[in-house]
Parts: sequence; structure tokens; C-alpha cells
Amino acid sequence: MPTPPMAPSPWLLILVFLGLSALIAFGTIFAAWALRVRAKVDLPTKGLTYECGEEPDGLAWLRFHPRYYVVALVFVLFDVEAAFLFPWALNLEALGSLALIEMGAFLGILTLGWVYALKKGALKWQ
Amino acid sequence: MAVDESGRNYTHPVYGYAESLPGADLFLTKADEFLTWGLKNALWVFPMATSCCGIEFMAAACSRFDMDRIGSIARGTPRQCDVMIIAGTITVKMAPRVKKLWDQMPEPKWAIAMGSCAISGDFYRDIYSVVPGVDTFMPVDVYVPGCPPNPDDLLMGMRRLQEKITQVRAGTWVEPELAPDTAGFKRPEIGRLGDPDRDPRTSQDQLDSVLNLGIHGEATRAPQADE
Amino acid sequence: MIVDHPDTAAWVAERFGWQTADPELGPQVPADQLVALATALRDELDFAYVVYCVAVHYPAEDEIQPKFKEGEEPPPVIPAKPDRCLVTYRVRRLGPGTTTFGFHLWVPTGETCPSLVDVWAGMDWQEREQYDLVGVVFDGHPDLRRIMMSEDWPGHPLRRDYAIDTRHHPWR
Amino acid sequence: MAVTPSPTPEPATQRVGGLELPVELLRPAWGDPYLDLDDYDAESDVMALNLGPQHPSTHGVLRVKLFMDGEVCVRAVPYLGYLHRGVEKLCEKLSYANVTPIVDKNDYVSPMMNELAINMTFEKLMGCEPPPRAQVIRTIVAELQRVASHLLWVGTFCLDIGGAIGGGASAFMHTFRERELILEIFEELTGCRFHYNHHTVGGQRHDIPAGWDTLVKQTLDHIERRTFEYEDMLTENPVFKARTIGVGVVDPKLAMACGVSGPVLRASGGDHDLRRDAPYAAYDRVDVDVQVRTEGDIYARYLLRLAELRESIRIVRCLIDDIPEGPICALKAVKLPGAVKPKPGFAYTAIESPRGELGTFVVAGPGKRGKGGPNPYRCKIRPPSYHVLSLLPYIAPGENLSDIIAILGSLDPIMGEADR
Repeated sequence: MPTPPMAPSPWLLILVFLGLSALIAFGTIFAAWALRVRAKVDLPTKGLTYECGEEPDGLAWLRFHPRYYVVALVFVLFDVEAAFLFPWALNLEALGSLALIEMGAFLGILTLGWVYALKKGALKWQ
Repeated sequence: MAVDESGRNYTHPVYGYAESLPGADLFLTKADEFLTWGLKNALWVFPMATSCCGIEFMAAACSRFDMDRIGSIARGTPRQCDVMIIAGTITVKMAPRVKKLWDQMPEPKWAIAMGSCAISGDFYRDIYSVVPGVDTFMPVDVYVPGCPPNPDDLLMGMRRLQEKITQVRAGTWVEPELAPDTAGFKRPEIGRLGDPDRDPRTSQDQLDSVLNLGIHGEATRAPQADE
Repeated sequence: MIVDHPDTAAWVAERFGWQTADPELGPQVPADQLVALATALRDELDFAYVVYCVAVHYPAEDEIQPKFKEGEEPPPVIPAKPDRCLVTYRVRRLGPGTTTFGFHLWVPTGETCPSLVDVWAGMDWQEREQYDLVGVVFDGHPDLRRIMMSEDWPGHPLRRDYAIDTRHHPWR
Repeated sequence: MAVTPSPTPEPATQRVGGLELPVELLRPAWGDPYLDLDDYDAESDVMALNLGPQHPSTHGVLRVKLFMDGEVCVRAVPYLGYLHRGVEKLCEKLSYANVTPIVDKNDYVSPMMNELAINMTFEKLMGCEPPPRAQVIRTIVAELQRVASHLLWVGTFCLDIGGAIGGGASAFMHTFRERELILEIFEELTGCRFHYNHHTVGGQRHDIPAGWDTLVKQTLDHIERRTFEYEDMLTENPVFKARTIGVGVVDPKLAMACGVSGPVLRASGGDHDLRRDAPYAAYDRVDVDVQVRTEGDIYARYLLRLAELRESIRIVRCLIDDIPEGPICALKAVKLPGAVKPKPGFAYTAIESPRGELGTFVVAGPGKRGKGGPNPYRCKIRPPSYHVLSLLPYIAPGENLSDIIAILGSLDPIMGEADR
């Protein structure tokens, strides 16, 4: 049954949604640029990195210890997990109890990964 | 090269073009007032708290005198602040840092000299290591006298600054002329920023001293004029 | 072995032979024996707490001929004193009835004073401050830098010949 | 069967600097303040970070240059002098009576303590003794100032732990509300909230107004009830305990060598308090119950300062009821600044300020015709904050950056006093 001519096609909705979000995002940036107050004299110190008033000494482009990378990985694990949980939780009743078991398995596997990371001492820094 | 003024009567590119359109200026005055209202009621404070006035600043930010009522929160970095409150004595070793932090604040920015140490160096002004007043190296908008000024005086200073912002943006601000020499008060030879007989090289030397701060924190000195 | 000697000045007089003229200042210590006295105080008399190290600058004084009437024979001439610094130390023994003990030495300007950093760690910053403000050089100090003034500050502020409102281009 | 002599039990306490200290507290290993970075085999590059002169957590303008290996500090180099206002040089120019308002501004969290320290030294030089009423007022005022100072410390310390907008701000708001009550008491007595200029050579300048003691008693009852509020908020708070227990441990032997006394030494087992061991003013009429803890970490210092706060309230309550009658200043009102001319000599006195031993060494200079001069020849102020900061290069290495900020907060340095 063709969608009634009155209802806008879903693709149009997506277009409007993307357009609105782009408008808001870039609109605020443009407004900030347009309404900004320009200093009469732009001093070189304005661009310097802020280091409590001191002259920054040494480089910031340094080699860090790999333990910080592992912490970032563990964060990604939870981030992805959350990203999948939201859409699933929204229309849970539409998907029925099967989806519940699938998500349980998904969470179980992730928890296994988390326990493994804990046992390897990913978050122990000293 | 004059030390830059804070966000005072600037000419804005967008407004300039928009005003040429017929009938747009009626709308723009309302927009400007709206922006001024938003600007002055959210003055985030950069507390340059060096000594005793810093404690009174903390008392002003706390629950009894609550600076939050007029919309100002103390922030740690100069990047997010509109008003720099210089609370306490500024010594010669600290002055380049204060100037650098002032330059690192985005426009529009204002400065409040809180306490007589920041205004004129108080009874320390004759000492070898104290800068006699903050306005010898940076523009100051409101002076809050006192040693230390009560928190409600500081809040009155903030209200005074809000009035000044409104008048400056409305273009009706009249710059008060500098106080004449009061009873032979011995002023240090480095005049205030607005003094006409101030040596322009001093501003240049002050800026150089800020630009090339020594790594160990010493301010590299320009050649002494009288050495 | 730690001995609880009630009167430290008497113990020092008996042990090292330096008398104490002014109880506040304590005995005058020759420069080469300073570290020996300090270690003795710390180990034997249990003075482990640093109170301060202060340097006081005395400018040079020329000879003084005190006035006298013609009848009597002229009183002895007070000799001229060079430009010198009085360096006083003070340490404290904690516990009930805590007492402090001070000792001092005269350091003519230009000469150095032995450093006590190896005996008490707290003397590190005290000596740096006195070097910075009064200009007494402590040899043997691991890191004798200025602590109060900026690194390139001309002169030492707390000397008597340093004017209080000295200019410092371009900030005052 | 050869009876192996039982190893002599390791002595439980060891005598260091006149104090009996439990042995397990004396830890030899400390950070090396003069560590050469070349011979430090870092797993990653060492970053030089400035915890600079303008930083919300440095309690004033202290700059610490931290050499960090990732999150862990390798070496800490404090730089002072950003608030050096030349107070000692200014004291040499002023007369004895004029020095009080200058020294008032050194330790701007407890101004009464500075005045008390310097005026006691001048009185020792003059050889005059303040009347009993002035002695009792001095003790009451000093203890009230200690309550205000510790209240401010609890507030700002929670800022260092929780952050200005985060969880720490709540305790900050509470403690400053109580501190305002104490400022009101001082406003009643001296007329201003801060920098009172209350002490003078030989006694006090302002006498107690009528009804002042009832105001003090009500305020102290109110504050004592509120301290239990902080305990509910902080002492059993798991986050607070996780951030403070076992962090920034200070070894009493190192503390003594660096000249540190006060809450930092008492939290590490040093049973030393000038109010009890060398009583001044009216402390000999009160038995000061000195609080001592042996853990030496930040949590011990927090508990100790809270207990000291209550101890000060108890001391004020003991003294507030029987303030002897009589004059409040030994010398006639010191109108002419030049009236005070002590004979040439040296004098050192020390008091117990909320941060430790605050002393003043004054050299009275020769005046005309051999009598004393109108202004001091040299006026050295011995601030506890300067010594507490000299501990930092020893205890900072090996700690995380956020813990260093908590340690700095727990040492309670005041830069106006450290830089003079």
C-alpha cells in the first residue's frame, strides 16, 4: 500500500534532520565568529599555550607510557557497548524476548573481556 | 605600539555593513541591548588572587556574599574568563606573568583592581620588588579600594563594571580624566597607562619582557635607561 | 649517646671552649669549626630541629676616638670595623621544656661561610635565602641559587647600602 | 644446645630530636630534590610541567616545576618569591609601633598570630610585660584565629580534592559560612574583618566591648555543632578517604630536619606544641591537650586539624569567663612611634601558629648616644610555611599529579608568609 501522498517520505525526514543539525552546529560557530569582538592589537602572547603564566618549557609531543593506551581501549569497550544499548533499549518491546537473549549474550562477552582486562591489571598503574 | 585597550568602543564589521541597510539599525539597537544584557550578567571571573585580597575574594564567592547572584563564577583558565580581578600585591617577579595572562584572555575583557595593593601598591609601593599599581602595565576598568575591601565592596565593584559595560556598548561612556596630582603625592616615574607623559618605550619594554620570559622564571630586563 | 645537658652554652664552653657573651646570640664559632659544632649538637645534644639561619649586614665603621677631658689620659681608640655580616643559627630540641640554642659567626664581606646543609636538611633553603637577600656565600651548598628575587636581580636587597626604593626597569 | 640469644626486640620507639618516635614511622627513602634527570631511566619522556604562579590549587603564588614521567612526578622544584614584598626591609625603616600593621599582612589567613609573634619579641627587647588582662585577651584572640584558620583550611582542602565546581565545593561553602561568624567576632573587637592591628608593644589596642564574651560563647557553640556536620560530610566519605589515606606520608625525622612543626609534624607522631612545651601569653593557665597522630598521611592531618579546632574552642571556653580586670597595655598608649626605644640587643621568641612555629628574631640597633634607636636594625620573621614548602621536593617524587595538589593543600602553606 503506497505510503499516503500526504505523509512525507522517510528520506525527506532524514534530510530535514541532517539539515537542522548542520544548521545548529555551523550556525553557532558562524554566530560566534560574526559577533566576536576583535582586539585592536593582536599580541603574539595570545596564541601561546597557557601554562599558569609561565613560558612553556620543553615539548608536549612526548612518548607516553603504553599503560595510558590500555586505559583508552577499556573506555572504548564501554563506549561501544553503550552505543549499541541505546537503540536496543528504545524499541525493546517491538523486538520481543529474543532480542533480550541476544543482548544478554553480547553483554556477557563484553563482561568477559572486562574481567580479562582487570585480571591483566590494565588499570594498575604502578 | 600601544598596549591594547580592553573591549571598548570597537567598531564591529557586521554591524557596519548591516547599518547601511535601510531600517536595520532599529533592529540592531535592540539586538545590541540584548547582547549587552547577556554579556554583563555572565561575567566570568579570572581570580588573579596573589595575597590577602584573594581570601576576601574567596569570601565574596562563598555562601554569605555569593558572587553567583550577579552571574560571575571564578574560573581557573584565562581562556574562559571575561573579567580579571587582580586581588593582592603584584611584585616585579609576578608582573610579567599577570601581563601574559591578561593577553591570553579573549576579548571582550575587563579588569578590576581589587585592594589598594593592586591600585597603587599601598604602603609597599616604595619597596624594590613591588609594582606601584597594576595600571602601570595593563588597562584597569574599575578600582575597588580597601585593604582588603569587604566582599560587598567587591560586589559593588562588579555592579559598577556592569554599568560601565552597558554605557560603553551604548556609546555613552565618558572616560573620567585621571586624578590630578593630589597634594604632591610622589608618583613613581612610570606613569599609568593613560598618562600622556608616560614614556612609550616603557610599554614596549614591558611587552618584550612578557614575550621572552626566562625559562627559570626570571624576567629578561631591557637595558636600564639610567645605567 | 644522647646526653640531656640542661645548659647547652655551658656544655659548649666546656667542650669547645667558646664563651657565650649574649645568651640570645650564643657563642661565637670560628668558621672552620662550625660543621664540627653542628654535628656535635645534632648527634650528642639531640638538636634535630632547624629554627633559622639569619645574616645581618653591618657596614664598615671607621676608627672612633672617644671624647675625653684634657686632664685624663686618652681612653683606648675603638678600632675600625670592616664591612661584615653576622650569620646566626638557631636550633631547637623538641619535647617537654623545649629549648633553642643559638650560635653565630662573623663573616667579612667577600669571604664565604661553611654550609650546614649536610648536617640539617632545613638549612638548604635558609642559606639560599640569606645568600639571596644579604649576599653571604655559603660554600659547600649543593644549589646556591636566588630563592626570593628573580635570577638576574642586581644586588642583595637586605644589605644596609641597598636603597629601599631601587628602580627595576620596566616594571617600577 | 646453644641457646641462641633471642634477638634483642627492636626498640619500639627511637629518640629523635628530643621526641620518642615509633620506629616504623622513620622511613629512610625519600625523593632526591637534586635528582639529575639524565641518569633517570624513564620508561617514557619526562615532561616539564609548571604548577605555576597562577593556579587555583597553589594557595597563592607558588610555582612548582614538576618533571613528570607520565602521571608520576619524578622531581619537584618549588620557585618562591612571587609575593616577596620586602617586609623585612620595610620593618627596618619603620618604628617599633608601626611594624604591627605591616607584619599583619604576612600570614593573611591568621593575622593575629603575626602581630602576637612580633610584639612579644619587642616586649622581650624592651623588658616590659603585658598586664594579665592583655595576656588572657591575647590567648583568646589567638585561639579564635586558629579556629578561623583551620576552618579555612578544611574548606580550601576540599577544593583541592574535589575541584571548585565538583564535589569539593560543598564543604568550602559550609566552612566559610562559619568563618564569617568568627570574622564578625573580630569585627566587634577591633572594627575590621581582616588585618586588625590589634596588638601593640606591651599589650592590646582595643578593649573587649560589653557582651562580647556572650557573643563568643554562642558563636563557638554554633561552630562546634557545625564541625560534626563536616565529619558527616568528609570523615566517613569513601572518596575522601580513598584520596587521602596513605598519600603524602611525611617522616617526622625529615620534618624536624626541615624545621617543620605544627599539624604536619604532629600528624607524623611528633608530640611537640609550643603552647604546652614553652607556654607564652596565658597558656600556662590552660592545659593544652596536644593532639598527636602517627599515620603521617593527609587523612591524619585532616583529622588532627579538626581535633585542634575543637581543642581551641575548649581553650577559649576555659578562658572566656574569668578575664581579669585591669589595663590592657603596659606602656602608656603608644602615641609617638618613636616612644619605643629598646636598648641594642638581640631577641627571638616563637609562638604556635596554625601552621607551626612562627618566630621573630629582632636585632635592636644602636641609636644616638648609645641608647636604642627608634627602628629595628634587622627584623627576621621565621615563617612555618617557608619550612613546610621545603618538604615538597622530598615528598612529591613518586606521587601522581592530582595527589601532589592534595599534598600541597594538606601542607597548608601561605605564600604571603613564605615569601615575606
